[in-house]
Order: sequence, then structure tokens, then C-alpha cells
Amino acid sequence: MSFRVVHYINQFFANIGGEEMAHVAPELREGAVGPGMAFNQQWKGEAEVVKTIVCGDSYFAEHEKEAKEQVLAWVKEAKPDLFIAGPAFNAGRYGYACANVALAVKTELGIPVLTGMYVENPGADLKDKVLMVATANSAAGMRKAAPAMAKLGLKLAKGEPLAASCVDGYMPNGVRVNFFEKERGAKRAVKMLIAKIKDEAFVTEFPMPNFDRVEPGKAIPDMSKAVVALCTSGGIVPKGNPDHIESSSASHYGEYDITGWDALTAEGWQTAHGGYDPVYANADPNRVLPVDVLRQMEKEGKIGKLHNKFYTTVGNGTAVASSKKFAEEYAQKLLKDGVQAVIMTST
Amino acid sequence: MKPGHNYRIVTNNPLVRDILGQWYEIDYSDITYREVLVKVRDLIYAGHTLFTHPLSGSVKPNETPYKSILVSKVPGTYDMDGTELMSNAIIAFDKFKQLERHYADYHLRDFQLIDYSLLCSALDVDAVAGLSKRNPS
Amino acid sequence: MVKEVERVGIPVVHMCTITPISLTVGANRIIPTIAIPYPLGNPTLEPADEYALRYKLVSKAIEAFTIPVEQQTVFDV
Amino acid sequence: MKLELGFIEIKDVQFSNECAVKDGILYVNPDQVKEFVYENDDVRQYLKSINFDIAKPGESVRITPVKDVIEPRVKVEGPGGVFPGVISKVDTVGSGRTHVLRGCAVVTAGKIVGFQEGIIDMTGPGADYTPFSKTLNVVMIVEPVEGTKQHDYERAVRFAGLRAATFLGELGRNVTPDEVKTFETYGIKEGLEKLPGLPRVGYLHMLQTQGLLHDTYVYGVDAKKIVATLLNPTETMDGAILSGNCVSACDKNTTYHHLNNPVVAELFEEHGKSINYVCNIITNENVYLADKQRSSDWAAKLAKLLDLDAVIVSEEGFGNPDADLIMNCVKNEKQGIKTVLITDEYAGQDGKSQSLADVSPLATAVVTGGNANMVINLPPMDKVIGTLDYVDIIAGGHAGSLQPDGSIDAELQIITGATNEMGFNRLSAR
Repeated sequence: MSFRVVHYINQFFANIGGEEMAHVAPELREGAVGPGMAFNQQWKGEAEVVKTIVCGDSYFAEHEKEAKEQVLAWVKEAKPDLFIAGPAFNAGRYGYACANVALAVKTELGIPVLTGMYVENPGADLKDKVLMVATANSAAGMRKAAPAMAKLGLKLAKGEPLAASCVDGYMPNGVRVNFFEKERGAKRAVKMLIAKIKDEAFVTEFPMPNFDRVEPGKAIPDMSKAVVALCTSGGIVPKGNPDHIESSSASHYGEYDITGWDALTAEGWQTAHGGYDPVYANADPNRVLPVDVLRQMEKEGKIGKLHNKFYTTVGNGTAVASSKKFAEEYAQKLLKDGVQAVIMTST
Repeated sequence: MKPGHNYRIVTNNPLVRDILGQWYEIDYSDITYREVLVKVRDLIYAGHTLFTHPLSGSVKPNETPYKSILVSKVPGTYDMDGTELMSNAIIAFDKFKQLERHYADYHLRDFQLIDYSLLCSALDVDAVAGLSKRNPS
Repeated sequence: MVKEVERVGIPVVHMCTITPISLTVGANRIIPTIAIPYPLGNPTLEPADEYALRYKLVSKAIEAFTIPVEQQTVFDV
Repeated sequence: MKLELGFIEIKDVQFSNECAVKDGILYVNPDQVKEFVYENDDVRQYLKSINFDIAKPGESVRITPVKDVIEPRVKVEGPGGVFPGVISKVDTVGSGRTHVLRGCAVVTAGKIVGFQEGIIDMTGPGADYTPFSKTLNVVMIVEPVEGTKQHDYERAVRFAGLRAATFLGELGRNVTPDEVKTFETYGIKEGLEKLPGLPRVGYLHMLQTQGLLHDTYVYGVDAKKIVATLLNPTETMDGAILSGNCVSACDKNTTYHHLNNPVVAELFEEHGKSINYVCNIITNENVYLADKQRSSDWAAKLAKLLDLDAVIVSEEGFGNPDADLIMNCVKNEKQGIKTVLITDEYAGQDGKSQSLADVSPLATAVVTGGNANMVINLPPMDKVIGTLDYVDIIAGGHAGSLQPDGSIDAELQIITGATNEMGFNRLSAR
């Protein structure tokens, strides 16, 4: 039995045309087209491109939602064992489309996916979420990319575990996998040291995590029209802590409505924080979450509106891994609700 | 032996409580390893200084139930390095798979002993001599 | 948490007692507050004075949104 | 300082009525070894029994729980003797000539504490991860006198292993080595004259020093009580550094590792060619944070004093030592001394977690010994030397790790030397 593969390419690789034809809508073709034939050749019948989806890069960029829905519908119908997109090399919009369409297929349909592109392609931002083969920066790299992608694709279709990124040829995706090097560690260390002394290029085996910083948000010249939301890591919750937000290790976050509250009262609210003396926050929860002041500012027109929901977690530091997840989640909610400014209070 | 005037030992290890409690202020409670980390982190937030590394010992955090950490008795200047160490320790703890393990009493005693001796090394206490002075409580 | 919110494009003002933590977690607009158990208050003050203190701190936060910043900035209160 | 190592290739080990090395075969009479081992107060007082066994590469044998691994050596010329300050007098070693029984090792096995770990498989998938599947192993299975305290037992087993290795090493005293290699480093002025223009490189060697069962000894001194100091690299080849570390099998440095320190060996390979290998700086990994600051300050100070251009830093252990590793890196980088770090990783079973407990953007050059959390299945072996009683409770093991058929599902942590942080192995991760 041969594994079934669906392949996604753009208008250029389908020989429809270059930039002038980038507007073409998704189209489904039988069998392999363009690079898909190179994959078939490598697979020698073990796997085969059964359908090819062609979509213009501009079309995808301008109608991402529709394009994804169409692709998903076709892929679902074809029931493939593997979905491949690209390779996109250094083509930015194509790379973006490959990465995003592959991510959609993976998350929506649970089918293994693979794409390939140049490491600096903007689509490569998703390398931790979609498996990507690093290619050259132009289509001249197809001769090397096709066998690498075909080999890795077959592995995915068979459900075999991945070897380390440098062995299987995919971009490092944050998952550490063991393998045997040719030389022992001490030898590698001495070589690396000599390269470092000579200011020659070397590759560290363990890149330090991204010390990522987020650019400061743009200033809001006129706060009198802005929707302001409150968030806190000070653990302010409704009296009785109905959601059982844990006092010492925040395992979830709270979302609470303050519609109709002109100030937080000791009768209605409290803190769930276990790390500091809760007496003062319990006596007057506005000391942690200044709803009273913001209500007044709302009336005075200093701010446009106080958002009717606030988000609360406990603890500043624990959290890091989990609080990041919580914040990602509620950031989306804030965005959807049209919040323009967030005051975060911490103890 | 380091003088105890500015030390507080946060621990869930009864052996540490019974022996080192004779000379040092002990904050003992019957809580989990992770809860000890969180408790100390919150003390550091509140201004206490961290004196020992929270991940002392090569016994991995998902193996031993015991953890003892030395902090200052009184809060003072905010200890930023300590905060970072505690946060990283909690992250490190969370990455270990929580294993289902069945401990016999002698395992627990050994784990207590190791944790105790790690802390002794920080306090310049002769761990062996200390054992013979165990408070019978 | 500050970072995750700011990343989606919503500016954040972090009101925090321990500003070094705030710097560590990557906040860009930081307002130092009073004390850990009562960041936006002071129980030793009369209620009206305490409210005025809080009003002043929050005003500072609202003002911080209007100021363009290039890097992590701790505002004076 | 200059040392000649004479390597005697051991091709087989056999029990015999006599003790000798003849034609590359090590003949062992266990009773004679035992007699020598017992000529020590601690061993006599605390060890009820010592039994010997032999495990050879390729055999279906599992050794566990392993405490230490030691290579037999003997000092044939020059001051001092092997394992100074412990077995021999405390004279400074590292010069003259030493004979090595290469290819064999003494392995001590015995339960010190209830969660004692360390597995050596002589064949199968586990054998790929431990260097001691490739050595001919004389295994000592030790049992304590009832009621012996853990620390007394640990010390007695440590001495027993060292004494056995010393006894076997002595058998090579008058044997003509198959290969002789010379190792020499120079004083500061001499080095500048002999190797002008070559970058000056040091080895910053971190020793496990956290407390009972986490100790390392230098000339018999408990290394948590030292401040950072200097060692000629050849001193390590005569046993100046000994392991008293029983925890974390995968990344503890056994005495064998210290004797055959791979960083020392690889630096000597380049010594006089692309670098001037100046010396080793040893430092510790104490629990008390102020000790860490002092030790890393001193190590960096010594590196600067010696005008080093670069250092390799090796680590031992997990968690706490990550803080020392990063301090040693940052303090040297900040004074313009380039660093390469050797570590291993605890990235979780799925490989997705943050590998180290401390990191810095200045750590730009890191060599890794692999992810110790990786799950491995070790099939059953025909013979077990020691006992499998503790498998469910050791690092990376859990209830049910030990299958009814004798196979083991556990993390790589369980295997002696698997993710060594001196770079002894080829294992790595990306």
C-alpha cells in the first residue's frame, strides 16, 4: 500500500504564472504537479501525491480565511496520510501560506504536515509549530530540498519518531532529541573553543532560550476615548473564591464581571493570594485592583470606558510557564472585546 | 557551624526540624516539595534573602519528597537574584514528570538524610555529629 | 503576563511594587507602587487621603499610556 | 610538569589462583584482592562481605546499583603514589611515570541508600550509552555490616574500590607498556617562551560538592571546603581527584572519568599546536549561595591572573550546579576570557522543557551530553550482578519500571555515565 499525500503549491510552481497571476483562487488538481513529481520520484511508490492544491500567493494573503477553509475541505475529503506544502525557499508570502495552511491542516485535521523554506522566510516564524525543512534561498535549491523533504515526509507518514533536527534535516523546533555525534563531547568542545578564539563561525549545541522582549505598545494620545481593562496578579476574586483559584500556585485564571460595581467592597471581593498578608487587600480590595478610581475617571471623562471584565491570577513569578499560557488566552479575549489599554497590577 | 541569628530554615523534612531545630529557627510544615519552593519564593517576594540554592542535591525534584531551604530570618532589601533562582526552580520542578512511586520507610529516611546533609553543608554543621544529637521529639 | 498582552498590540502599564520583577517580566511602562500587601493604598492614611493617593497613582498610569516609549521605562511618581 | 603514561592493554580478565598481568591478560585471585582491601579500618569495620565477579563487553550482563568505577594504575617513577592523600601519602603527584591497565576497570556495586542508582549493561541498547560496557569489569559487590550508617558505608565502599584498583594497578608495575605517551605543561614564563603566540587555554573543572553522597575529594580534602585553586593537568591522571558522588548516575563523574578526564586529553591533543594548555582550575558547586559567588569570583580571578584567553568549563550534576556553570561563564566572558561550556540537559521526557535551571545570553558556546530525561527501554539480561530491587525507586524509575520479564523502562538518568558533562561520550542533543 502506498501512502497518500496531498501537496500544496503556489501559482508559480504550478506553472500558471508569476506575480501577475498571484491572485488566482485555490484549485484542486489530480496527481502531482511540479515539485510533487520530484517527491514521487524519491518515494518510488512507497508514497504518492494524490492531489495537488494550487493557490495564488496574493489570494491567500488577502483571503486567508476562505483559502484555508477551502484547503481544509479538500484535504479532509482526500484523507491523506501526509500533507506537504512548498518548499517555498525565500518567497515570503508563499512561505507564510505554506506554514499557515500546514498548521491549519495539522491542528484541524490531525494529519502530519511538512513544509520547507529558507530559514529567514517570514513563514519560518512558525517553525516550532510546523515541521520545516531548511532549504536554500532560491528555487535552485530544489535538487537538495526534494530528497530531504521526501525522506522526512515518509517518516511522518509511517509515524516513526523524529531523530534530532540536525540528523533529520528540519529546523530546530524547541524539542530536544538525543543522537550520537561522530566525536566525543570534549573533542567538540575543544574544536568549538578554538573556533571561538579565532573568531571563526561555530554552532552551539544548546542555543540559549530567547530572551524575548516585546516592543512597547504604541502610545495612546487621547485616553478619554480609550477602553481600559484591569488585570492583576494580586489574586482579587469574588468573596469566597468561587472558582478556587489556588492561593499558592495559580493553576488557572479568573475572569470576573464588574458591571455595576462603583468600587470593590470587602463584602463582595477578597484576595486569593497566599504570598503576602491578605488583611489589607481583603479590607479594601481597591488597594490591589483600583476599580473605584477608574470608575471615577470614567465619569470624569479621563478614560473612555472601564472594561466590564477583569482578569486575575495569583503570584507573579510562578507561574511563568502557566501564567504565560493564561495571559495569551485572555489577551485574545481583550483584543476581541476591543480593549485598547491594560493596567496590570501586581503585589 | 554558622551562627543562627539571621537564618530561617523552611522545610518539610522532619529530620531537619528535629536536629537543626536545636540551633536554628525552623519553619516546618507537612507540605510537598513544590509547596516548599512556592513558600520560599513568596518569602523572597516579601523581602527575605535566599541563602541556599533551591535545587540543591542531585536527587531530582520528582524523586524525593523533601526540601529544605535557608532564607534570612527578617525581610530586608529585595533579593532579585533570589527571585530569579526561585522562579527557575519552580519551572525546573514542573518539567519533571510526576512519577508514581512507592516509598518504604527506609527510602523516606534516606531521602530525609540526604536533604539534611545538603543543608548541613551550607550551614557548616557536622552532619554526622548532628545525627547523634537528634532531638527525640 | 504583561508581555503576552502587549504582544497582541494592547499597550500595558504595569503597576508593581517590586520594579525589578517588572523589568524581568518584560513590562515596558512601569509605575512603582506602595507596598506588597497594598500596592495601591496605604492603610495608615485616612480613607480620603488613601483614595487621593490611589487616584494619583492611577492618573500616572493613564498618563503613561499617552507617552511614547522606546524601551523599558520606570515612571516617577 | 611532565608525566609519562605507560598503557598496558588489557585484553581479557580471568579469575585465577594468582594475581598477575601476563600477555595482556589480567589474572585475579579474589581472595588476595580481598585480603588487601580489608587492610583498612573502615573496610573492616563496616563491610560485612565483598564478592567479586567479572563482566565483559558483549555479555548479557547487567550491573546495578553501581557506585564508582576506577581504573587500575600504578606510579612507577617520580614522587608520590596514586590516589594521593587517600591511598598514598599526600605528596604532589603528576610527574614521573605511571602505568595504566587500559581496557579494564574496577566497578563497585552496592546499595548505599535506598534510591541508589546506576546501571551498566554490557550489551543491548543500554550498552551504547555507558562507556563501561566497553571495559573489562572486575565487579565488587559489597554489603555493609548491619546497622552501618550511610556515610560510614559510603566511605568504606569508596576505600574498598580504591584499594582494589590500587592492588590490581600494582600488578602492572613491571610490565612493559604497549604504548607510552608524554604529557607536559609549562610554567607561565616557560610557556610563553616555548609556545609564543599560542592562545593560553585553561580548563575550569567544576566538582560536585553538595553534601553527603554528593562529594568529591582532592588529595583527600573534601572539595566543598576549598576555594578555587590550580592543578597541573597531569595530577588528575594520578588520581588527585576522587569521586564520592553516588547520586545521579548519568552525569556523575566517576573516579574513572577523573583519571581519564576527556577535556584534559583533548586539550593535550591541541597543546603546542593550536593552543598553550596552561593548567586546570578546580572549583566547587556548593549549596550556599555566597560560596558560589566566592568560588566563581576566585576561579575567574585565577583565570585572569594566568592571562588565559579561553577556558573550557565542565559541570557535574543538575540544578544547583547550573547556577555555578552560568556564573563561571558570565564572569569569564565579562573579563574577555572566551568560554565553552559542557553540560547535559533535563528537557523533560518530551524534550520540550527548558533544559537548564539557569541560562545567560553570554553562554554562546555550549556542548551538550544529551537529554537525561529521555525514556529508554532496557531489555532483560541473562545475568544480573548486584540487585534489581531498587529500579522502581531510582532516578528516572517509577512504580512499574521493572517489568516482570526483567526489562526496565526508565529515563536515561539511570545509566552510569550516559550524559557525562566532561564530554566523555558522543551522545548529544539538538
